[in-house]
Amino acid sequence: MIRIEQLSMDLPDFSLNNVDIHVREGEFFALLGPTGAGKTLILESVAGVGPVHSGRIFVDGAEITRLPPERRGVGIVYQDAGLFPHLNVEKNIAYGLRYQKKTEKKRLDWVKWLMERFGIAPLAGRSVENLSGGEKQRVALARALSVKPRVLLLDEPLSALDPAFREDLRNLLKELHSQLSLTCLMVTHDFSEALFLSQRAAVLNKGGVEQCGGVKDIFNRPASPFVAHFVGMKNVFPACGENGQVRVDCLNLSMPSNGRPEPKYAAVRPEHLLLLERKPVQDNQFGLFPAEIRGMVDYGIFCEVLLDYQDQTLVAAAAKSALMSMGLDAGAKVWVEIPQDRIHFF
Amino acid sequence: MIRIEQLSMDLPDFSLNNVDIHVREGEFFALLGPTGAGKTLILESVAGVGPVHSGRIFVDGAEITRLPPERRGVGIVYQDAGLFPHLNVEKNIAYGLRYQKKTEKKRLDWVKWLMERFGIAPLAGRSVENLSGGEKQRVALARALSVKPRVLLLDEPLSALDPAFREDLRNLLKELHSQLSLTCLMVTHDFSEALFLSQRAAVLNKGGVEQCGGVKDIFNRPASPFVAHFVGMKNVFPACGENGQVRVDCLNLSMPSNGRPEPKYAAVRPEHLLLLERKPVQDNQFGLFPAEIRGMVDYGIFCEVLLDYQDQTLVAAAAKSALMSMGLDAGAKVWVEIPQDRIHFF
Amino acid sequence: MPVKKEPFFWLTLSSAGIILAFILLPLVHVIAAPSMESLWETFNDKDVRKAIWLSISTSGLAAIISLVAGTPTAYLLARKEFPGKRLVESVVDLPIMIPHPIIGIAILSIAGRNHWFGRAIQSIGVEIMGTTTGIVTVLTFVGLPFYINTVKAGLESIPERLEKVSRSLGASQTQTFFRVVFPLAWRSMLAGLIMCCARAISEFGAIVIVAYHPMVAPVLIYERFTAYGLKYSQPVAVWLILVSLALFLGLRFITLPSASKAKTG
Amino acid sequence: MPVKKEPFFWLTLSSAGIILAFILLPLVHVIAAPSMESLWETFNDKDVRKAIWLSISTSGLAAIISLVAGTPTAYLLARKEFPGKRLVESVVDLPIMIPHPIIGIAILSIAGRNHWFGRAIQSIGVEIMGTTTGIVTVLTFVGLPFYINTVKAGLESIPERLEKVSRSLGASQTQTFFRVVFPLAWRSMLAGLIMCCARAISEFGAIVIVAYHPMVAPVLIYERFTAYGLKYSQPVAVWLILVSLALFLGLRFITLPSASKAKTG
Repeated sequence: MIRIEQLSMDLPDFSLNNVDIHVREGEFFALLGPTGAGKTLILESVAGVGPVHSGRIFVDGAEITRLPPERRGVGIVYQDAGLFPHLNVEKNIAYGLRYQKKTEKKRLDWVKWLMERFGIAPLAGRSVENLSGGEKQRVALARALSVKPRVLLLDEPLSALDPAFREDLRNLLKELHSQLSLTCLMVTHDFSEALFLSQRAAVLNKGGVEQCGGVKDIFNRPASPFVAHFVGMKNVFPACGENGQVRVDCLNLSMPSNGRPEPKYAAVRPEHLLLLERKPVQDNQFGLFPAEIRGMVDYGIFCEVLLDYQDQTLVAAAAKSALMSMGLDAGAKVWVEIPQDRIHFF
Repeated sequence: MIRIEQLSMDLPDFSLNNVDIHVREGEFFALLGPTGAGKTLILESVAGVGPVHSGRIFVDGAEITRLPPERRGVGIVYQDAGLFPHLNVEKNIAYGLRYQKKTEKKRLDWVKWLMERFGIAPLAGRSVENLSGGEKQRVALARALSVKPRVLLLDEPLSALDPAFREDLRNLLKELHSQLSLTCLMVTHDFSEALFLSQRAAVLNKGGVEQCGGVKDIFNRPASPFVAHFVGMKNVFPACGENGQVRVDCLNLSMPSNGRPEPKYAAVRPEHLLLLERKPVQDNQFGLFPAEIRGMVDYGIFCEVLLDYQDQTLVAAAAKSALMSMGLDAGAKVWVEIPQDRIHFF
Repeated sequence: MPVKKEPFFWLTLSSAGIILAFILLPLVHVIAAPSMESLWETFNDKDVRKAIWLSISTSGLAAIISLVAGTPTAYLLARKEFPGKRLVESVVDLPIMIPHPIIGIAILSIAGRNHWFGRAIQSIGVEIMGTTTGIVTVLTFVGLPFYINTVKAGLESIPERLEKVSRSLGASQTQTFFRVVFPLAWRSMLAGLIMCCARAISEFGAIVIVAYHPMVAPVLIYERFTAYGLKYSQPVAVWLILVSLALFLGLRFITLPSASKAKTG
Repeated sequence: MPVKKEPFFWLTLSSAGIILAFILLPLVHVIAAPSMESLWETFNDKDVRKAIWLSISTSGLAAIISLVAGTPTAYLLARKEFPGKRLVESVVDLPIMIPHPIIGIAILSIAGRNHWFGRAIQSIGVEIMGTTTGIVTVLTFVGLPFYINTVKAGLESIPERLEKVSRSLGASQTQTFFRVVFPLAWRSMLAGLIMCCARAISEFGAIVIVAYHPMVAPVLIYERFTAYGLKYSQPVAVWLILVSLALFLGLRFITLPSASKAKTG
């Protein structure tokens, strides 16, 4: 449906190099990456409102690279909603209908239907300035869909919302996508959003695509240290393999390779590291070693625990109440266990 | 050491009403409250750089309400550090020494000692513009302490920092306070900071003091629904007591009152609610009831789970991996257990 | 504020007082000096009314020309980045800094027969020296920078994103301008018109070179002053001040809401 | 940018081109018209040199007076909130909008013997009409708003928090001004001085009322123009334009770094 070929651009403080992305019809595709990875630029180049220095963009098989934005049939929803401040909710939604071949009555019915569908009918006459973040995004979504775009572009649609509203809108997006069989391209820096909403994804880093594929696949099997960190596998160590065994030397781990003969890295999620107050009785357990707590980073109810083992730093995550009941704090000695099946080699 | 008596002010969009606060010598006192509760205004009135409409302020027994700021002997560290951008690190720290009766040599030695103590000696000649957030706060602290103030005022000193730096600076503050036996008054909206650093605290709400006392006491025994929410006891229900029993009617709970005969509310922390996939075998257990998951709010590794039980909403917290392994999502039915000793009555 | 005031505070207060007095004293006096009778008499003076009307109409015309020619330029400067942009901005600011009689001389120089441009316009019957056309040209020259800078600032405060959304909804760039940009920028365009008008009405040095006749109000005031003295020029001045003040108050009124918005937002 | 250009784009571009030509064509011609010979001759003309020097010195003096009297006022307006603040700001802006000859008339009116102020200053030997003092007074009147507005904007960009920290470290308000505010604001104060100077040098209408003699450069140009015609006034204009341009470039140079900072920050 959307095919981006060799897209490049050179801006004063950023460059995008030969990005290839293919979004299939009816697919929800996520463009992932840290802030400043060029995600929004790709989105705007598809919409025709950003610069393109080389490369080609196709929608529905037709090249649109040089088409003006109003003839692309592409809807866009920005992080800050981008509502027209001088128009009320209803007029914002009806804005694009003037350019559609429809009777006045059909237009009004369609806007009404949209407002009902998005649960914003009671706000119809309200100024958009005083809406909550969640309401603003609903209006923006309804407005983008009002002109029945072939493709919906979403630029971090959930980032600016409070956690409670975020879940709401996330569910709405999921519903819309399956009900209307929309083709969506969403930009986000939050992997959990992509995991919830999209089927496939591409991870961008420094203006290039780092990994592309099924979103669950990326989550479970990151292909590079950058992607591993990005999906939350914060413990990444060099690894090597020989004689049907894979080894993580710095942790003194060794196990059967299971047909992955040449790994370069091993990675584990923080929440998969188990912290134990004392050494368990069965001594010959796999992946068990003593470590010292260097520090804790408080994330509210839960903490990330930074651990020193020999020259290595490990990151574990645990509920604060569990840590308190164990009486653990910086400087304490603990035992760390890494379950064998939680280690990902790549 | 610091005594604030009946402090009031009337600003166009905010007013502070008869605030009384007493900080003892050598104490670390936290002023807690949500954004816009008037915390910084109190701090600035002690420093003499904010408006005071009525009330009196004493330091060391002497009234300073009408004294110009430079004669109060009060140091202040702001959230954004507030370093002088035209001076380098060393000159920022030495700024106030000109007004101290010291020889040139003694001044230089003292600045050197401060920079060593705060681990910023290698930055001495650097421009303050390019420092990291943590380094900036260290410089700001060293500068505030350079003139040996009788009282150190801290305005959300940790809020603007990355989680990793935050812990660093928090430890430094704790060390400084005990080593130099400083009297500190800190403003923060984060209860965990207060819990870590301070002995006593006051919780502000809408320009008035809601609760004042030992910080652990406030944390464990909040005295009002506002404070309960503020310290993270997000489940607050009306309660009543009679005949040696206390009851939470909406949850059908009843237990011995233990000498707290007339409670108005009962509160439980989200992390103390236990989620079970099915009803446990022993049927007559206390505080066990079925609920439906209305939604989840994702905080990264962990989730807050919103539960519906009859007309009530409960908030539980659990690790995302645990929720996933139980296969729980919005709409699922679960059993909730509230351990009897986790309920706080007030 | 119970904290004791420093000498510094009193210094700022007294300097502000002196400046207010310095500005207001002469202006209030010039308004208050003429008797009602002489004001009325001046008002009935045909020459005065004609001059004030000429001032207003030529300034208004200059403002409208600035609107037409300046708005696209302001849009370009507010929206696009291009090499040499600062240079273009500098050139737009130039008329503010050039001494007023020189502006008149410069415009006369290229309108004369020894310049190709002068010959070109004269061949189609346009005369600059001593004509209303000349006055409007001069006033446009001095007022244009004020219009462009005001509108440019106004346009910069409208998020470009809104235009992008509008175009994705099917509106062309022109349609976007009239449905999104203009409704959000008309206030700053009006403020720009008034700024331009006010600057144009106050001009004297450039006009007196290009067109002593037909007489605009500042020239008339100057002539009355040189011919009959202070007393005879004051009543005319009062009327012109009132026109200027009306523009000034209109400007304050227009910019007030947006300024208070900027504060709370 | 491979997206096809709309007519709208070409409209903005051509309007910008027309405006640049409109501003530059007369100015370039007036500079290029006189021969080197006549320029040199004019430069050796004692009257011309005297007039230009008088323009520069009186404008400079007006700028310095603005610095002394205007800085505390700018500080007050940038830092304090008080009822009527907008009114004070309006009064400070007034001289920009008042027609130039009226400014001269207003200042003359209160400097005369039929006003208590005039009698007061005359009794201590200060004469406004036809003196350098009068010229400086007029130039201060027209230049002051530019100084105050520039410095006010500069001061507003300095966080008040820095002053609060300085005072908590033991510095008085005066010491804080010189150790914190001034080092951070001197660039905008310099820009304000230049703005004030440039505005003052360009003034003609108010000066010609208050003091035809001693002759400042714009008056001299005007006189040459009326007495001998366009050709004889142009060489003097070139020299004055060069002075204005020097100021203008100085201003751009000073504001350039801070502007580029504001962009990236």
